[in-house]
Amino acid sequence: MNAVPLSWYLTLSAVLFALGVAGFLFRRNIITVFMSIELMLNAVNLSFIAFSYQLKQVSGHILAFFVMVVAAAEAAVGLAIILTVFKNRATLNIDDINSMKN
Amino acid sequence: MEFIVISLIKAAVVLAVLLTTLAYLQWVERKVIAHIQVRPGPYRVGPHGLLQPLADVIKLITKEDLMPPHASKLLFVAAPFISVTTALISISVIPFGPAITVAGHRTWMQLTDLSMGVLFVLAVSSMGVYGIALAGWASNNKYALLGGLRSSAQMISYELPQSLAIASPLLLSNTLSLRELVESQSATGSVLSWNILHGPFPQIFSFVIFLISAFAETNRIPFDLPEAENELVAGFHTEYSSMKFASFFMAEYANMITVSAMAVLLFLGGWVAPWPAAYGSGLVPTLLFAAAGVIALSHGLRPARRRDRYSLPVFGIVFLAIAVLFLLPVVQGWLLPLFWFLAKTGALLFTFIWVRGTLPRFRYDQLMGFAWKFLFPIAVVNLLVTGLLVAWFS
Amino acid sequence: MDGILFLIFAVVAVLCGINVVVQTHPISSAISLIGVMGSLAVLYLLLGAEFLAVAQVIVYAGAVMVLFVFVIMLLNAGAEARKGRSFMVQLLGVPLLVALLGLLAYFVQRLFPQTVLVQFGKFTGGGAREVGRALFTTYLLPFEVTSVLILIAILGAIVLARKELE
Amino acid sequence: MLLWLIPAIPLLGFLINGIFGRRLPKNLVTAIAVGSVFLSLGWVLMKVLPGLAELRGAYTEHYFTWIASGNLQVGVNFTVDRLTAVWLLIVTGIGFLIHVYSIGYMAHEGGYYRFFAYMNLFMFFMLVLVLAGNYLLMFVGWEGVGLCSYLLIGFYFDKQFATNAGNKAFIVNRIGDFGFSLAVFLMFRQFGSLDFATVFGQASAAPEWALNTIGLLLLVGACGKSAQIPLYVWLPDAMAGPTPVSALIHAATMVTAGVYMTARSWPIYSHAPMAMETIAVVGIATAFLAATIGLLQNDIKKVFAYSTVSQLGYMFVGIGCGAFSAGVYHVMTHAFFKALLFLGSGSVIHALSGEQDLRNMGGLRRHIPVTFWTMMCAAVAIAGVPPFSGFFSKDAILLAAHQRAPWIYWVGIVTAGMTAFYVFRAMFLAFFGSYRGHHHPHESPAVMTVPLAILAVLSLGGGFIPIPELLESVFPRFVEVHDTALMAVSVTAGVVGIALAYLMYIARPASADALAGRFKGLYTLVYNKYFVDEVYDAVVVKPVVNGSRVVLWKGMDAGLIDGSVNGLGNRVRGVGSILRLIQSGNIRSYATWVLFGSVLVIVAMGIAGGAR
Repeated sequence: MNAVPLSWYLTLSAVLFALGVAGFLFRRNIITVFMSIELMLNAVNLSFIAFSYQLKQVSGHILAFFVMVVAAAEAAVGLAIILTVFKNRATLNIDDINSMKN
Repeated sequence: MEFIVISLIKAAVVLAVLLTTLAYLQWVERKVIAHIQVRPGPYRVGPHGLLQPLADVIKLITKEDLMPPHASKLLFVAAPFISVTTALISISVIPFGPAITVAGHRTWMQLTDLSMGVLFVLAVSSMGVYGIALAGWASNNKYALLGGLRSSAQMISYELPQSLAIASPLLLSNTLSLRELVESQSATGSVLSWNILHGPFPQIFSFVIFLISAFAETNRIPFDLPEAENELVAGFHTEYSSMKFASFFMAEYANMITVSAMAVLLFLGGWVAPWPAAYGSGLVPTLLFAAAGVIALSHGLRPARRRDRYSLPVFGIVFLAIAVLFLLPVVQGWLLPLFWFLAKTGALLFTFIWVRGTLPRFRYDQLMGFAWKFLFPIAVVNLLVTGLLVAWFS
Repeated sequence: MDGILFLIFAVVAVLCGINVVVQTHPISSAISLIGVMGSLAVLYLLLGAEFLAVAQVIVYAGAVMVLFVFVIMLLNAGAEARKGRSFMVQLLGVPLLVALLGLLAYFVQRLFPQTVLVQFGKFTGGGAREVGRALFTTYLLPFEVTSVLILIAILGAIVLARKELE
Repeated sequence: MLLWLIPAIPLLGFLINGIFGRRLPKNLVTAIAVGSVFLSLGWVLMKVLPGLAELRGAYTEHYFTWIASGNLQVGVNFTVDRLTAVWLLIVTGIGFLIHVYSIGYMAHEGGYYRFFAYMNLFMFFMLVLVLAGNYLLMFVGWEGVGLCSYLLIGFYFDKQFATNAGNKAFIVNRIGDFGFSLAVFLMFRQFGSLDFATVFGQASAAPEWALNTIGLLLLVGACGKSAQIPLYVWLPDAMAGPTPVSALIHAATMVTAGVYMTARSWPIYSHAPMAMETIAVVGIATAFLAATIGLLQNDIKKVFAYSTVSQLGYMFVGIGCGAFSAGVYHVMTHAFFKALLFLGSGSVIHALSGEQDLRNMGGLRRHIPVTFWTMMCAAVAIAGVPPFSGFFSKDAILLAAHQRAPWIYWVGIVTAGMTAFYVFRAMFLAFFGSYRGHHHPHESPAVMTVPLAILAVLSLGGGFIPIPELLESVFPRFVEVHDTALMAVSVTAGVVGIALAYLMYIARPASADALAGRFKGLYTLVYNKYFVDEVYDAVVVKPVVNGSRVVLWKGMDAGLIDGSVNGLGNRVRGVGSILRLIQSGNIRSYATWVLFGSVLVIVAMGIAGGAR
């Protein structure tokens, strides 16, 4: 049990990604949906780092790093949008938010 | 195998010392505050109230453990746990002194050294906010919720200037390992090679910024808005009692210790003496403890209270014994660095208490404005200047 | 040792991941997500990505998720209501999800034979020094562009947040 | 030589003034705007001018590759040869003087910073146009100056006529630009490159039809920008902009861009005789026609506007007759005296608080002497009185024309006489006789009169700048025969024009009206500019608008398309009501579709061999 195949990491990544997709599809709370996106991003990051290990290169880390940075920016803007939506419509249910206009 | 045993021993020693320190830090705080306010402070339990922490522990353990109705039970229980765990974890990477040899085994006075030590401490301390935020959330109490909200906003905000202030000395030392950080500051063995005074750009500004942010990160006065009693009853721990309440307290003191130790490692040269031993820095602890012993003895001769007739001479003799201990060449090698490290950390901890006894509390908008509009820009400029100068001179 | 660590944290990650999806209360989902991120950080360490592991904790768990928890607390978001329905999701959601997972797993198994093993310490190019060097030489332009992106995100967040004050 | 600095400094000025100008104090705006142009001028004087003597070929600086697509390689290259150098000096020099002048002229106008920002932007684009090392980059400058011209004509955008004039200029220029871009396409097809060096190197080997087509298409572009028949109609209307704009853009620099472009393309034209012929004919026709219209205009700026069109015609005659250097020579002298005439008329307008009608002026000689004397210098220069600048350049062109085709020469002579007549008519109406207006004229401040004085000196002495000799190494040799008799004829034409103007407007002021009464039909025709605008309106604009309305909108759109679509739509609606479920507005449904798509993509990749 000293080492595991790389494909296990990738499979884990796929599982987490699928869980993220499932969250996106089946959850109705907009914040949870947003968190599902973060989960998908994390899953992809794991793949990047696994690939980086396989290729013995640092570029996968850089990509994952950029994903993190973009996710942080996205969280800032996205949560601000959620706040505004909540202020305007008093709901967090994603099924109620189905038109661009008020 | 030997590694595991040594590590376990070290962990046990550190944990025991740390927990005792936590308890007694509160005693020190009460004493210092009392003396600032010209009161004697805890006095009745044991000589000079020295057994007061013990009594407090017994009281807290035996108190009724309340669970507010409609609270989120799991999170309510988990929150103090998270707080105290994240507070204690960072201690594991902090080096207290150089490598020593005990009974033929050479080891560092540090639980473990990470190549990312500084970032590790940052990461762990950034997790600490969950304890408070979740405590506020899970209590199902509006004061607690407000306290939790305030503290998460405050801690996120002050994390920025703190991180930036940490980054500047790292540029000088060019390492992220805490051990190498200290080694890089021991070049001349004097105060001039500490990062706070080291060229090309002395990190005085970032030291001050770090210290101010540290007050906010540990929710200490003047930044203790999350538990401002005249606005929020007791803030995030309004609903907590018994050992859960004590956990938050322990977390606060443990955080203080961590932050002070970090400041010492980053800016004040860790366990390095302020001037080389060749000029007699090794005699400082002896003289200090000897003076303390003599003072205690002389007070014991003319006691103000009856029981001091016995306690003060005992203290005096203990102090003198410690003074002699520092003269023994066998232990000097590890005792002196340890002394300097603890002395510096202790001085910073005293500053924490001192400030608490002196300054009033900020208003909340001022607090946030101060972080974003004043501290953050200054930290950025400081980092830029440091970076430029380091690049210029290297 | 590596294998055991991997299994422990993979299981933790998957369990927390499932919890993210099945919990109805957003704050429980958030806590579970932090769990996923924490275990992923450990897996990063196993893969030799020291810097990314710490960055994962600082950025994701320490900043992004705090923001999430903060917003959940601020909006006092309760458990979600079971109303609103999407025909599409009910009809196609599960089959598609299974198909996606199956395809991904199939291709991973097919493309990455079991011979490539992950051993801790085999790859040490993921320290702060190496990442920093790559970031500030080869990837300097993307890095600078990202900083602009963040600046814009800050501005956007401020503008959005300010609007609600009025 | 860091050529990029020359356009970059005004661009910086534009950015600062354009972004922050509203908040900056007026003095700072002025300092940035004028200072940037001054730095540009200084850079030209320091770096380009000293090396001019040694500069035989072209000096190129390559900055970066702008477009690399297939075999199309377009770099951002700046090139300097002697032709460019002359233009750089004109653009930055005159530009600087006019910027200085504008400080005084625009002092009391709203949108001060906006004006200077646009002016700086114009300087940037004009310098890019001149410095460009390939046709595409030149086109960038070309379009840019068009944009700035549009912005500045419509500077008083709260006035209907100004915005209309701006639109007119923009739309008419589009026609020209269309020709230019077709020429560029054809050039790329023919030569596989857009670099001047490559194109000109292969020009002699190309088939003549291609060169003729390219030349004619370029001429269309030049006609638009340089206001030649049939696209000249925008320039007189462009006088709606502030006067410094008329002087800088619509007299001295931008409108001569067409001349620059054709002169720059001489290797193409020298192998395209048909295109050359066309240029000459278009030029002389424009010169003559515009001069006749100029005879009867009452708006002082309109007179000079038509004069500009006419003089531009002269330049094209020079180019068309193969005397490229003479054309360029005339560009320079024209820049001096026409900028001066415009700035002077601006000073007059300024003095009369906005009055532009010549009939409401008169006797201003005593009120605004500096303006009068400086404008007089320009007038004698444009009239071709020796030894002032206009004489030399005009004469060079006319001599070349005589060599090519004598009829062009004679038409040119008549035009020269008319030129002298209308310029002095304007001068006499404005400055002599008795004052007929109501305002109290006052002399302009020194910041306006000093540029006037400098330009006056240049107008008088500019003929002694040896442009033809300087450009000898650039253009093919054109042997000019110095014919004293021909020279005398042209001088006589000028003097006769002046004398006639004196006779009709000073000696016997009533005679002009009498003459107009006698030739009433002709008078009305010319006074209304040959009804060209009306004809264009009837022949081009109305049909296009009506055609769009009747055929495209009512017929095609409403009838055919809408009809068929509505019919189809009714069918589709049934289907759509099912498909509409996709567009539910429900994010989770959309997400399901995305998931569906990604599964398909993965399957497709697997089938396509992604799985090895």
